[in-house]
Amino acid sequence: MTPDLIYPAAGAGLIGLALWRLATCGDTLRRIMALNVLAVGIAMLMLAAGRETLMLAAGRETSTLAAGRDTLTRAAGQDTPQTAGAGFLQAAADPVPQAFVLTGIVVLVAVTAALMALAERLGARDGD
Amino acid sequence: MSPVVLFDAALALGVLGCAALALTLRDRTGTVAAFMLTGLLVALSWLRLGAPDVALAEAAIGAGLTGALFLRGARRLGPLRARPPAPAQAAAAALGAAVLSAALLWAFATAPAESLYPPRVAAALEDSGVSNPVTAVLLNFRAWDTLLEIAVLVVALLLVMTLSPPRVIPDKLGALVQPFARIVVPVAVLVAGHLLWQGAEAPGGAFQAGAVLAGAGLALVLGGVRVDRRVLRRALTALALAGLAVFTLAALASQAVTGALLGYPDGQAKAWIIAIEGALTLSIAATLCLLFTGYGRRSAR
Amino acid sequence: MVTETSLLVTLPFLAALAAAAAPRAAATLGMAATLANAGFAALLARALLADGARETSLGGWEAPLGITLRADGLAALMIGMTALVGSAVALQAMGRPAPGRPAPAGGFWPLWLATLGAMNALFLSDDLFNLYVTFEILGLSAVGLTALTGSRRALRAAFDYLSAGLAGSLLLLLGVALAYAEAGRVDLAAVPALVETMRGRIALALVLAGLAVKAALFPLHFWMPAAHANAAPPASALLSALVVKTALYVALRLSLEGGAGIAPARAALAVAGSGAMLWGAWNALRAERLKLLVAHSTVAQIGLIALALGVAGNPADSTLWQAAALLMLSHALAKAAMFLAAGRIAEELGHDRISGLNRTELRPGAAEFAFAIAAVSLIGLPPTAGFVGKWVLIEGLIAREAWIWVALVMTGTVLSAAYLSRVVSRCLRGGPHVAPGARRPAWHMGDVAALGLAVGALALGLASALPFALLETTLT
Amino acid sequence: MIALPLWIVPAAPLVLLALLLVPQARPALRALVPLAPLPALAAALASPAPAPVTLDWLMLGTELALTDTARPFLGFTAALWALAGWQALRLLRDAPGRDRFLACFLLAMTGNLGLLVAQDIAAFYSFFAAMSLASWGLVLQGGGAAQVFAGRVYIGFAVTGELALFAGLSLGAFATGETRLAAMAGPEVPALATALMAAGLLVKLGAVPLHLWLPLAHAAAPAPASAVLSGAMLKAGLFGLMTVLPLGSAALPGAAAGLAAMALAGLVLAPALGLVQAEAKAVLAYSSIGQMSLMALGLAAGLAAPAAWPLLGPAVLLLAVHHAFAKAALFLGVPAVWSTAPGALRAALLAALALLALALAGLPATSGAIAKTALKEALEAAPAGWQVWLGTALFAASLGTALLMLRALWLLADAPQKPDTAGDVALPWLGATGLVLAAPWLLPGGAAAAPDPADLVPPGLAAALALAALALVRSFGLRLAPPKAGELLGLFEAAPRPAPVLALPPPPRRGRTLVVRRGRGAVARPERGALAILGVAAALALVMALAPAGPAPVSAPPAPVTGEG
Repeated sequence: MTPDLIYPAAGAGLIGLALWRLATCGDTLRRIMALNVLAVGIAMLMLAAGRETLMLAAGRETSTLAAGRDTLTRAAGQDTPQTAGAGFLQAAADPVPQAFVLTGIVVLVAVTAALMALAERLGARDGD
Repeated sequence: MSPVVLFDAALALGVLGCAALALTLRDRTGTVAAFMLTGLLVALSWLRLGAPDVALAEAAIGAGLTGALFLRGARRLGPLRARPPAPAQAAAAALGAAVLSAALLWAFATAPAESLYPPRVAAALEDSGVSNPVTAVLLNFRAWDTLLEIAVLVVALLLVMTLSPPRVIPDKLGALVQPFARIVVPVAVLVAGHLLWQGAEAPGGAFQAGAVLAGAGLALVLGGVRVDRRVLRRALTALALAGLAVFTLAALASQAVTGALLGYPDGQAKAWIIAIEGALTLSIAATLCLLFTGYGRRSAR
Repeated sequence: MVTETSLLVTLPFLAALAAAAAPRAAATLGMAATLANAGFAALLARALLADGARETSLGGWEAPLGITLRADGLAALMIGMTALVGSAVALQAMGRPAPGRPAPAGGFWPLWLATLGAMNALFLSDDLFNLYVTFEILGLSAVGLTALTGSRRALRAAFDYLSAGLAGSLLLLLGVALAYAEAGRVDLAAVPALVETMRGRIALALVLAGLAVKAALFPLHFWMPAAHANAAPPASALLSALVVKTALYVALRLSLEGGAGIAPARAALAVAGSGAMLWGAWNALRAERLKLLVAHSTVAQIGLIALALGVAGNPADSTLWQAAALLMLSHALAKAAMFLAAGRIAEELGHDRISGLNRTELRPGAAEFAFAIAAVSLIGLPPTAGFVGKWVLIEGLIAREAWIWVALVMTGTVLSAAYLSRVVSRCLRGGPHVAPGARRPAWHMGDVAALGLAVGALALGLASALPFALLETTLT
Repeated sequence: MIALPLWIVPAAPLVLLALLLVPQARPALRALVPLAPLPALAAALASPAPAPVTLDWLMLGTELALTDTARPFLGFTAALWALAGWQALRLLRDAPGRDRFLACFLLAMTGNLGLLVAQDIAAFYSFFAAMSLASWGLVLQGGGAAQVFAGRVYIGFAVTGELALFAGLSLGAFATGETRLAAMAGPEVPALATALMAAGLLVKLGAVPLHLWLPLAHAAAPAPASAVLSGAMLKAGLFGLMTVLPLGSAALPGAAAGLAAMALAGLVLAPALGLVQAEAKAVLAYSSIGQMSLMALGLAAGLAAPAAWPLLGPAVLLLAVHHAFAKAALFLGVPAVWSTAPGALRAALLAALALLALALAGLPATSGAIAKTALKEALEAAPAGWQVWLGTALFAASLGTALLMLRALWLLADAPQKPDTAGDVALPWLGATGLVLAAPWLLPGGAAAAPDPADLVPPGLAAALALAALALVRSFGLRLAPPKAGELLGLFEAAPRPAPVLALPPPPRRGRTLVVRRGRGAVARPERGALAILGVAAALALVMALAPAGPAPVSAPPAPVTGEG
């Protein structure tokens, strides 16, 4: 298994898992969680595809890449100590899918909050 | 690079395993814990995929805040009462899911992956006003997406206001929480400010900073600071609505100045972006806080 | 210089914020913003008719890196449709006391304005990921409209709607991700490249599956009748007339962009559409409640539009897709009128059971009249817009000697006449089914809105040259 | 025969009114109310006509005279007031506010009789105003919600009409320098003055669209008041128009066309709106609008062709007399029907009323046929362009009247008995009926009129239509919603917002969607929906991946879409 395949496989696995759960369980909280897992899987596929792009372009290293790596190294020292060690980190990926995923995360938390609010209203009525 | 591959494989297996646990455990608290763990592992794997901005956001929002929401829901919804699916249905679902995920794996693994974006981003980064490419995409090249994304947050808030689910009243966690909050809140405010400022050239930005601030706010809430004061809630609501208003007005103002919607004037892009990001940070923090604490008149447990 | 395009996508959001911040003035603000939006829509259509389609790069960044707002005839037609239906529904909502307890956030208005803004942004969008985000706004605000009444059924329906809608959006996002992996870009201009490869076609299939959920296309309509039947009348009108159209609009866009390569998906759309037409009609024939009948009729009509979209063929060869666009327009007007009228009927009767529509003391009034006109348009009798759309469609199919599809369209028409006559005929007959104390309410803004929309559907048939002229300026 | 001083015509009711103000005298004097118009009747029938009277001390110098035109008007007006007064006494025997009604009745009578003999504009206007304003009290009698609404509308129209009439008369007097009424038809009167006068009078005539007060007032007022409103006072408007319009002296094609348009609109609108009314008196009121429109059409023809006026004038007059008696008799018959229980007596009453109705509809050998024939012959002289329209209009008028009469009789047959109505209210009605039925022998040229088979067509057609409508209604169970009183005005009426309707529990929910199966209860199974989504997505992906992209196979059997849960 090459590294290029590991993360797409994880993403596809998450998607399959989430879809299976959605289609077999009627519990509200579980369904909301399955939808979250589905979104995570999609994000992983997208980021993996974005990384592959840069791996292919690694030969002709662009300024983006350099800037990304520089800043990334700095950030690593300050905010993510648990992954310290610059050699361990990959080159910065294509920024556009990163932006997509970032947007997707924020959108998803909003929809999740709405779903939870609805589910709780329904649940509260059940208890009455 | 064999240890790294091993690490990757272990990470991927961990993500899948935790997700499977989250979706199959019958104990509510256990599933939420597994879900939060999944989020953290996913954030780690995204660091490995070279996306630290996203990893930060996933850890703060995807794992932290969503997990908190799930915890709130798990308490209120009570134990799981799902009936097991019919065998035929389970089989059909498994088959469909397997087919689809196999097809996806094949499609993504064999895709040419020749993105048109990196060279264009690289070429335009000079003019964007910031040197972090992700921030440049979010707030300059595709700022329209971001504006609409803030609109999603606002609409979700409107929905929650309309539904008014029960408000959160925290348990008395005792003497421990308040000192914890006393330390966490100032630190979180500092970190948020730092993330916001460095977002221009390094990983970080409005979303991450807003999420950290929201976390601080939640720490305050759980530490017993009452947010049900009407004035405080009104102020938070106004703050939450203000972000989109500022962004939209800035978009219109930029069109009035340069002729292009969201086209910042030459040389002033950084100032515009920092101003917008500042407003967004506060607004996102307020929105996330309100989405968690709710609007209801009744309170639950 | 601020253009009407940018005002169309920003003003509703600003108005929504203002309405949420000042709930007391929400109705006034909302009405003003809705009317202003209608004005901008008219200006846009006039500008397009004069100068042809136009594209605006946001922030000055060209696609694929940036996002382009594309204002062409099809988009302008949809924006005009939204403005028209929205104004009428807003008029009705003005005169209506807020349902249930007073909403802390201004109730109907901020949600409607957010819906309006999201729809305008969606119609103008030229980017798949941007479409995903607009769909999310739209989904959330539409769910909010569904849940406004706060009844248990409405909340249940809202939850099902939101979770189905989220599943659909995520499928769409999955398709976008695959499209990115395949073509390296996500603007709509990537579609012609996508149809060339198998992976690209899978990506489009995922996008279309997501759209089918959003459009409540059979067999993925399971969430829809309950949501549309349990919302308050203005909300039902908006959901049924406008919100489901957005997904059909995007499908039409993809079909226009995809050309010949997307033919299998079109065939699938046509098959699903004919299934929806029959299934929806069957359920409408058996429905017990008026709003449920109208909601099932939406399933059937969505099917008809999907069928028209599916059989339209390669847009490079034929202009049959214009029939689908016109059918969308006529359905929007007629269905909004129908839901508003159904709401008024339920208001005056105290219930909306179809078996109890025949009543002695309450004679048919403006609401029943509006319902009848809307029914005429939905069935597709001359001189309505529905007739023109169906006529163009059937004419094209006959020219192509596609007799099966002609027969299907005809069957659908007969079935729609059958289920709508269940309602209309009962309104004329007598019978003792009135709630105690029920009496005909006084002349009401709701009657004006419903009648206006119904008459609009009628008049549009006579003035169908205008939409066709607009459609001519569509970029394909 | 003693020469009757003409001033007694308006003075008799006025004196009686003054005497009635003394409470002690009332019981004795009430019985005199029906006799108050008798001097006027005597004056109308007197031969030779009473001499003119000049009262220089009164107002601008009042002159009273009985012209040839006014004489028939005075005759039928006086007779009607007498009969109506008789019935009013009987009908309102115990009604509260009876004396107020009688006072208004006498004042209106004074005005109506006086304006027919007035020769100067001041007197004419004063009498006209007295009649109009006093009638307000007639409409308001009873004080119910319908009466109040009708009264409000009536007084609005009446005051507006008065103002227009006053403005027109003043303008005319200023332009000509004369105060004689006859001078108002002269050539030097400005067009604006004529238009204003005509407008004021047309309100009284009930011409569409100035008719809105008429159905309301007629339906709301007591039956005898309706009888004089319809029989006598509408004719006052006609009389005024015949006096102030330059008929027979100048051709005014524009004005004629306008008046004809109003008349035609009335002819069409009256049956259309009248047929849907739910009250017999309202139906009769609409029939009045139709008949008055017919007379207005005669006036319009006279304006267009001055040469035809010598023939047209008597014809219009004849029509007016005929309509006055027939319609008044019908109105007077309404309480007579109310006083009876459904049965043989009521059937007999209805049969008699049917005779009146037929006369009104112009059946041969009745006064209606005579009037109509006269009008038809007179219209022969109208301009050629008018012929086409006039024939049709006459036919429409007859048909509409016949239909309205059928509708009114139908409603009367169903009317519930009103036990507090005395049986002797039928006596004045019998008198009026007798007059109508005897008319063919009383009217000039009546005996000579040969029955024309064509006159049978409209009533026959109407009967056929009514039968067809009846069959339709019976077989389909259709019902007619009575429209709001006052047509357009009804829309402006401020109705209190109804309380929220009591909602019945919604019908049991029986799911028909994928989510809910029948018989499984209402528990939603959302996972089925998700399974459907999954299946459709997988199938669509399969179709798209495997099907070769090519030209659209429109009629080819497409790949199946499966995946339903």
